[in-house]
Amino acid sequence: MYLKVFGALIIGTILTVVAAKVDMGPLNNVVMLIIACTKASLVILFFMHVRWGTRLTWVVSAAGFFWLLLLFSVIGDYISRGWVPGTLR
Amino acid sequence: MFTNFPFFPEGASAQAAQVDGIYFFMVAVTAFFSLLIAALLVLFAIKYHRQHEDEVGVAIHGALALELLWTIIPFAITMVMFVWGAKVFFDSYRPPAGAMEIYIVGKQWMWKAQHLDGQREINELHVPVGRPVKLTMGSEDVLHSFYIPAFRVKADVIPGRSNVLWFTATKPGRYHLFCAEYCGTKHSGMIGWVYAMEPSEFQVWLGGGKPADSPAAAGEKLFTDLTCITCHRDDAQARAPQLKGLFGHTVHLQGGATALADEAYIRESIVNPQAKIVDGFLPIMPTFQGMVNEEQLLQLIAYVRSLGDMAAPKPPAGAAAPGPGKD
Amino acid sequence: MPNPHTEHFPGPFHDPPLVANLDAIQPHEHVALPHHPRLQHHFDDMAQQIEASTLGMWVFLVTEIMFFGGLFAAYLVYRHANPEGFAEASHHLNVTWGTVNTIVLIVSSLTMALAVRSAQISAPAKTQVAWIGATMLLGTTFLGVKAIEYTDKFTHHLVPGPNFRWEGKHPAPAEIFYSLYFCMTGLHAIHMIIGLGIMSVIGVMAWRRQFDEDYYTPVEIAGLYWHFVDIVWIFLFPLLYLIGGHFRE
Amino acid sequence: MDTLNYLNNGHGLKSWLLTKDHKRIALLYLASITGFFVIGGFFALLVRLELLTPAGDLLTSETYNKMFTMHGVVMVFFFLIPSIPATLGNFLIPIMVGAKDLAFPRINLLSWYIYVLGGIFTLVAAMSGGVDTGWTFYTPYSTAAANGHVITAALGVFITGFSSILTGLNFIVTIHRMRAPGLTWFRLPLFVWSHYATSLIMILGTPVIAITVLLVAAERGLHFGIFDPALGGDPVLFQHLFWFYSHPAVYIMILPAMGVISEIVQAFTRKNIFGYSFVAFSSLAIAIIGFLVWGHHIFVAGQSVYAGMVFSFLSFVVAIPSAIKVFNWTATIYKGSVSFDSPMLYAFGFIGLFTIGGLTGLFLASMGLDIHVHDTYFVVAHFHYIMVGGAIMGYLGGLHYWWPKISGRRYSEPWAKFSALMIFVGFNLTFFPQFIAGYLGMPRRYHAYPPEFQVLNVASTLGASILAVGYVIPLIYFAYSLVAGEKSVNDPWGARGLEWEIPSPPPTENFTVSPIVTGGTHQYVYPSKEVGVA
Repeated sequence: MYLKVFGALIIGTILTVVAAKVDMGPLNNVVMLIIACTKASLVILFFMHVRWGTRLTWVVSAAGFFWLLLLFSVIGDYISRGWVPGTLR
Repeated sequence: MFTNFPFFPEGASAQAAQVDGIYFFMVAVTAFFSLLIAALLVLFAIKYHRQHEDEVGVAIHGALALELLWTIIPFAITMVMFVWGAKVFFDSYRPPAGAMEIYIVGKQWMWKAQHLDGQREINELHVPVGRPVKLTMGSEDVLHSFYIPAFRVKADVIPGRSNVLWFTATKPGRYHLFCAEYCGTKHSGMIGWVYAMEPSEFQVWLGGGKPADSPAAAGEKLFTDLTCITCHRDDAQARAPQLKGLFGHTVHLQGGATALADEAYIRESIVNPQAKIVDGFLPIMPTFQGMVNEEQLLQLIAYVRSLGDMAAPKPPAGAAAPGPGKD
Repeated sequence: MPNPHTEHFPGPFHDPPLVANLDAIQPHEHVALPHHPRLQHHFDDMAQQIEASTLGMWVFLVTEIMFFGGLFAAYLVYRHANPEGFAEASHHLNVTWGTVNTIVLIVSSLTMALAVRSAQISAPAKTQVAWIGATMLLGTTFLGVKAIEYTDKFTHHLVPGPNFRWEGKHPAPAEIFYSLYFCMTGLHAIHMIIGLGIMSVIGVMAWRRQFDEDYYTPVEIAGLYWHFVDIVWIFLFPLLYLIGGHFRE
Repeated sequence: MDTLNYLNNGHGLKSWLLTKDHKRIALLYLASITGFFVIGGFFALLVRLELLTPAGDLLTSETYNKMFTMHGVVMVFFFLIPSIPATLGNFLIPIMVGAKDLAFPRINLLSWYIYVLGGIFTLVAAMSGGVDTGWTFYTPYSTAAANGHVITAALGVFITGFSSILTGLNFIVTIHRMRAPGLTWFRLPLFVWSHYATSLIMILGTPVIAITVLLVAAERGLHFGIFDPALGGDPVLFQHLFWFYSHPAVYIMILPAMGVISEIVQAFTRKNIFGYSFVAFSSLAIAIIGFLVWGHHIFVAGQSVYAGMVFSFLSFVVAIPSAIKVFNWTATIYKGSVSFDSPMLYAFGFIGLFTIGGLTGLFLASMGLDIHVHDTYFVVAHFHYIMVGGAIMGYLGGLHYWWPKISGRRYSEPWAKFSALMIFVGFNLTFFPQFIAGYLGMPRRYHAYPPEFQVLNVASTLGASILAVGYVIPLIYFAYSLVAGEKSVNDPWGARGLEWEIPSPPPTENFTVSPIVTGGTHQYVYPSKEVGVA
């Protein structure tokens, strides 16, 4: 079990390095992040035993990443700057 | 010394009435609910005052309908406040076309203003009544905030970028100008006066004194001194985009994107020229970050702006194609 | 002396009782009950203690997510503002070292997981210590590589501040990039060092045969921490080393 | 001889400094935050004295700036944030959930030491010349221009943040895993619910400010460039990250106070709360939505208009659960058996002042109006209504309510009533004029101001003096009660709750065996149908 997960993680690492050398336009970032998230999920589910954890552990670990997204919503300000002409903001 | 102190600020701009309108509404709501709660507390406290040491209250566990009522009603009231407030905010930050332009630079601890005709003033600002005035503001050091209470307008002045504020003064007079964002030791000394004048008086004031170069003229001089002109030329040998007729138009960038040539775009093109490369040109322009101060930057922007109204001569192939104007 | 629990307010309303065993909870001669030697006195049983410790570690990891999150948010904002500058700056990082370090950390996560497993199945102390030692060795290797990379940045004037030199087209975004690079990897390295400290304590405990199938909470929660640090790197590696298309080289 | 309790179970300094008993740690916190309250109050006093006259004549402008900075830093990070959670929460949560201690007693002690260490850093910064950044540490002023020991102060805030994180972590685990048999979630006292919500903010928000002030220190000390506008860095990003914590931090201050008020209102009306689940869930709603409103601090700071609108909308939404609480407390008093013991006076004061504080918050959430009142004394008045009129009222109310349990002694009730009245009067005289000054346009953090604002400022300073006396009186009678107060019975108020079932002061282990809980708190039953309230 652990060895299989380990194999997947190594393959993910190699894939991500290879993918970085292929020009896919904006898709590069998407692929990179998908691989990184998959690897992180594998570690969390298997190495960190969340797969077998209580419901509370699921909720706590999910809440952490959810709040991270809330923090990242700060980007909304930067994307929407300049939408109102003439105001520079 | 305790004579003649106000309890309500003078309102001397078109925005003032708008802001005061929300204010009165909110004061009314606040007063109503505060008094309601206070009255209920007093009433209940007296009416149900404990009579015997071993007395207990009536076990009431709740009433869903009532609780929903006092969830929904406040929600409805706050949504009125939200929409109203957002509307006023939106209006008071979107400058109307044809507003009179003034450039403002904040630095520790003074306000510098320059009119388009070249008049400069420090810690004072003369404006005509009845005409929209648009301030384009930058900071040379830290955050400041340009605040005229009587006009109910305020905007932070941020180093590294321009910010815009506009108002229409409605009543002649002398009004406080404050720095509202804490900026260091003499923060409370970064104050001044705004003089709202009748248009005729304003013209007289504008004509008085010895005007310096207008911001655009100063910018043109800088444009030559900094040798910008060697690349940004009008002829076919230009190695950089044509600036005539640029401002307010859409620019086609390398990679297919477009950008609107506004103050922010011009500023970025000066301090970080590599950020957006105009289609058909090489990324050869050096940065002028640190070589021009905030005031000079605003002058350069004013110059490029003044070129915006000129008809662009035949652009070199691939250079900024004229797009629809924003005004 | 009156019995303390009768000293209540003399109201008539203490009915129904809030507590079914009111007499039993009051202070009296303490009777020690037989329990696991590792059970702390304020827990009812081992299950409660283990659940509390694991939950505590998870909650701590959530704070760690937010701690790194501030940096990732700054990264997001600045990369959004300067995609070209970040790509240019990133190209000065050594992808080979980055890849090596990623693999080193993944292997260390495997050995960590096996260390926890060996405690869970009451493997001999020697086996447990071996896995813990391997994990620590890999962690040290990671830090060693990091030290090589940092030295390289120092010699090439890539440390932000007055001595920062950048020959490329985007000096300002590059300086922001390297500020973030040092903050993010530096913070990560500090976490690695703390992790090594924790692991050495765990190693000593394992050596003293303190872990078996009934009690392995410390090695379990140390593992959670170690894996978390690994996860941070899983994101740092592509975000710092691999952006902006290495195909252009 | 007294029965053995947590106070006399072990003597000497070591038995306190190395204690793992949550009740003793609560007292360690109580002593240290009282110290910081006095220090922060001293800074406030100097600020108010300077503002007595329009000219900047008492202090130099730099000293004045340092005074309001240190007042803010000390009061926010070293008094208000730990106030109720670290003292009353620490003392009561294990008892209220029927446990012998918090889940991690050693971490609890560690959090106090971390708090003290952070406090030492801050005091060193204060004594070796102070800091003049304002408690908000806004860049680029703090990184490039500020006077004084910004890095030391920032590290003080950074360090003390971990104390807050560890306290929150301990509470969450305790509430999840240490509840006594039969104590279901919906039997928990509302005090516990509000602390659960507070703890969520502590663990999710605090790390963000920790890393943010660390970046400020790195930028100032090592010349890193994260927020530096010369490099294209954005000072507004600092404000985003800062307020991502510091707005929810306001809820760290007010939620526990709301929990205290819920307990007091029930105890002193001898009546269960009106709408338990609305009040309980409103705490969670405040904690969660409260994370999404930070942008209302930067409407005029250069944030995009659309981002501002979203934040404005959510800021109005977060007002609703607070409104629910106020209505539900009021409804609880209806047909209660209302007594006017001093804790209840604080509760009345809290409800009234929090109502005003909360409603004036709507003024600031409204984007159009915020243009005018942002960074004026209106803001100062508003947040002091929440923090002083709300959080400190709740803190003092809770201290009066549980003092017999904590100390095992009664304090002087007439003095307590008198000081509650003084605090209420002094508070309103101090801060109500600031609403008017703010709408007139007086900017905050002004060392000198135009003369037309003087009358309002004189009223404020006068009120502050009354307030100061009001705060000193409880210090005296609480101290006096420790030596000469009448002994308290287990349940001096006739309130219902686990904490009132055990002796005052409680034994070290709280409960000899886990209590088997059969009902919720504050369930009061008529002895017979005939006797009732009017």
